[in-house]
Amino acid sequence: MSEHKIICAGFGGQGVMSMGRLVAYTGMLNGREVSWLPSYGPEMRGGTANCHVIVSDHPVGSPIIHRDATAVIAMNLPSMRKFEAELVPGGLLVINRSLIDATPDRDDVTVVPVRANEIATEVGNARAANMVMLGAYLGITRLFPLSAVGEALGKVFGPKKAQFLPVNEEALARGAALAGQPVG
Amino acid sequence: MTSGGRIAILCGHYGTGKSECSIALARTLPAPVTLIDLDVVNPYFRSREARAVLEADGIAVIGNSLGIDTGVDLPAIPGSIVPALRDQQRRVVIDLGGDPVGARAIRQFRPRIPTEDTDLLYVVNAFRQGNRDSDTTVASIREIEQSVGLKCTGLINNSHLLGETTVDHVMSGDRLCREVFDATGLPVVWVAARPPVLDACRDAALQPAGMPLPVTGVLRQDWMDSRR
Amino acid sequence: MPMVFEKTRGLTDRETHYCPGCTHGIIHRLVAEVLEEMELLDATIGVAPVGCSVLAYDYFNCDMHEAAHGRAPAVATGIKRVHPDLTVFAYQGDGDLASIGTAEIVHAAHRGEKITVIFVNNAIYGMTGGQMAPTTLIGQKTTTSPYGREQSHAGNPIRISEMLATIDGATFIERTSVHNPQSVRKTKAAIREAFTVQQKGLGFSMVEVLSTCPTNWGMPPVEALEWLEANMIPYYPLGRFRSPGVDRTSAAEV
Amino acid sequence: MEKVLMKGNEAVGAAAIRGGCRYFFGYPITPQNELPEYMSRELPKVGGVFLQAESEIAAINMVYGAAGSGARVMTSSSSPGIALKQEGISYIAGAELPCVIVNMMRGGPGLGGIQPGQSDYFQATRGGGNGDYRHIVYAPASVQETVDIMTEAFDVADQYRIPVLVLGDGMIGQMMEPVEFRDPPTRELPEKDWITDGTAGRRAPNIINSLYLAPQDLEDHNRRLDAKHRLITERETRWESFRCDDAEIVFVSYGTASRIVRNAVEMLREQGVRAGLIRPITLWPWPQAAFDALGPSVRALMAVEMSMGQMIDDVKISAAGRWPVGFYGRSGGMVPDQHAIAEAAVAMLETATQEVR
Repeated sequence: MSEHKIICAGFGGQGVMSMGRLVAYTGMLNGREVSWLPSYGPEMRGGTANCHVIVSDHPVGSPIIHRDATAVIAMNLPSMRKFEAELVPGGLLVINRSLIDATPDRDDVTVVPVRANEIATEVGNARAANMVMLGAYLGITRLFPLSAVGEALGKVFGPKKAQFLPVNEEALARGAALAGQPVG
Repeated sequence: MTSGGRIAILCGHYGTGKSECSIALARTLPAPVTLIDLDVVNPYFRSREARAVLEADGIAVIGNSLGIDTGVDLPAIPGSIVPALRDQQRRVVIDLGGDPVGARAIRQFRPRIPTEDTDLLYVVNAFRQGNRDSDTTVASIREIEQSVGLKCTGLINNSHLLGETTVDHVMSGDRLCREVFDATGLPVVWVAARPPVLDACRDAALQPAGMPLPVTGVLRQDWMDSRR
Repeated sequence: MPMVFEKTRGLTDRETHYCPGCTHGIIHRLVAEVLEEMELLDATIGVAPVGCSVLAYDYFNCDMHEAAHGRAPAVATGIKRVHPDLTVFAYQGDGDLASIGTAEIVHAAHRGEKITVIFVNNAIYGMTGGQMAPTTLIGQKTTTSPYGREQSHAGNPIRISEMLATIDGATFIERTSVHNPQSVRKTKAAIREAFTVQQKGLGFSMVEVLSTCPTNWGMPPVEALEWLEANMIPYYPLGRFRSPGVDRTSAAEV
Repeated sequence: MEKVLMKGNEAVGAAAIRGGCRYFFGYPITPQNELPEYMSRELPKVGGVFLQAESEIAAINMVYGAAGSGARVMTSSSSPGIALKQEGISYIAGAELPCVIVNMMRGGPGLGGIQPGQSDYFQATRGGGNGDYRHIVYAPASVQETVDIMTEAFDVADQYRIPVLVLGDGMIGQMMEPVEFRDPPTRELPEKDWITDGTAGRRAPNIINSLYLAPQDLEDHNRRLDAKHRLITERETRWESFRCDDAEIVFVSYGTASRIVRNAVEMLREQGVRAGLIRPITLWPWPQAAFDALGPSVRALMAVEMSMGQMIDDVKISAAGRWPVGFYGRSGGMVPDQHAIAEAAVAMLETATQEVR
């Protein structure tokens, strides 16, 4: 049974919610069962945000991820500290090296550091760091082909933001390309 | 004479037993009799609830203008009160709401009430807080007199503890009523109690002041008398 | 010979339950007559309150809703939004409108809800047995102000028309009385004006009618009318507070 | 129809409009704000009316007025707001008006918190309003099920002239899942000849009312309502039994909690413990039949709720002493964990075994 349980976390404004929605949307468009559950309330308003995304071959049971995340995508340090404990042994911890200097406490998971902010700036949109992170995650897990994500991107962002599509697609690709590189 | 007025208005604190006394009095007086329930304060234990029993005895009952005796807390005082007050052949018993403010409902009919032919009877229950001694009872009488706009003409000793009432309770009330008489000159016109208690008074050769008024307890007796 | 009195089609044949001398009957008739004369009766929905006029739904000869205590303006809002082309009125007493339902009346006015409210102010709770109302006068004795209303304890009586007149959405606000034939005629004119404002879609309209309660005031009907004139009118001045194009916050004689 | 990914609260709005809802009266409260926001945006497009009331009390009374006037109307709120609506709900039930009410539950009592909860079970099924009334309570467990129920809810309300409560929680309201909008089964709906829409001089006035002056009339009215409630129980009770056939322990859980329990069932099955789940979809009417259908393999029941234990009362009534009834619950916005649920179940089975020995 293939089930991906992903926690996306970071500051408000880093695009963690839309990153999660993009994964869920892509999953749905590709015939998978999905759920997307945001944090809401003061936590969200106070600056940090996270969402739980499940992509499965079977109907999703609980939409909540509790100590069984297959991946955590952490955009900042508080997010890594808070959510690394949710990973299963052997899980994937994608961290934004641009903002996270520290090393994780977990030594039983695969850590993928990504200089997401720098790469995003290089592709021409500093706000695309989330897409770089997602690209890295997809490059490793091969959950979906990048083309499928690109298709979903159009739907999530809508025609109004069509001009950002190429930048986002490039950010995704740059992130995915990192997957072939050595970890550390 | 205090018992001779064509119109008898019963007043007093709520819970003293005005409604039961009004019903008992309506059944004691010579026909034709109309019982007017002017209690706009208490939603339960209104004399109008005894309509069926009273009408079977040939007593006319005026409750509210809706013709419904329970389930309504509207004052809904009917205009038919006026002709009843005017009918010279008819005895009228008026059951007033408790306390001075409740008694106020009759004020609107004050011009229709002939003072010389009307008794305002104050019901005393020595076991209610408002009648705990002579001073409070007299004060309560004065308040109600002011509210109704009539002078009190007599007392009804209705001292009781529902089903637990004994001759001792009646006699406690009698002592209180005599003190009130000393203070005000108001005579005890009726002594009201359930027939067995009145009989026990007679058998013990006790003579509480007032004419005996047998109260049978017709209001919601199903559950009121469960302990008897 | 001209007909001097004819029963209006605006009322049903049901005999009202009101006490002798109660002015609810007069006010019912005025509302009904206006609706009939304006040919609105068949396209009107009324809302009855909780209070002595709780049974108003049996007396008005049009579609009616019974509302919870104080909620008539909200219920009327729901109705009016569904039937914007029909005439919707609420009939409320002082406990209902000026106490428990202040939020509902203020916001119906504030939204400029196109409804007409007939507000009957008799300075006492009639239904529940003569308790103090927010409009009970200073010194007035009720079952819950047995020593007379005291300002330091219960505040001053609330003047609803003056308060609502400060709200922009309240297009028409007038206070009238029914203590003599002349004031009854003025009340009818005000009710007609209020319904006209609604007909024209100009906004919220309310007529506050000073009224008597012989039973709970404890006085004969004629004396009650005199009491109203002598005690209520000085505190609750009659007049028009707002009308289309005019906004004032003090009474003006009409 | 194509699947779309929707947040629960928005999906409720979309389904309501699809179900014929044209009037919405509400007041903001977290975690259901996306619903009124959606309605304020979408209702005007279909000729409907969204109105933000001054309070929850006013909102439910606007619903009362609109429902009596023949509209398909709804309101929504979250726990403390629903508490305020109870007065109006009682009046609506008393006057037999159709409407739909959504409660996206949060933690309580009092102001509580904004995280998901299921502690309004008593409020929903017993009613905080006065009187002998009932209303239908649906407790969907997914966004798709919420959508299906919402689309049908207005028909159900019209069919029986009764308020319908859709009981979700913050989780259902906030989560996104793929949904498909489908037409509900066709129901035969009675003509609305009782509404107030002006007599037009053609009929006697209609009166919307819940006041009965004579006690006998009120008792008769209550007997009629009771007969209607029995009919609804007979026809509209819904539940799901999951892997109950050979189960030794059967969980009872609804809404969000039931999804976690379903995971626990799978987990226990992998460990060789035969677990099952009864998931009431209607909390009122309550699925007594689901319990009566349990086989001899069952040794214990366990209620799992996001509360300190409310639904468990109904589980015990349904068990009627046939099985011991255990409980696992989290409260205050804490969400149960499938591992802890499974552990509690194993512990309970051990106790039950010892008692048998």
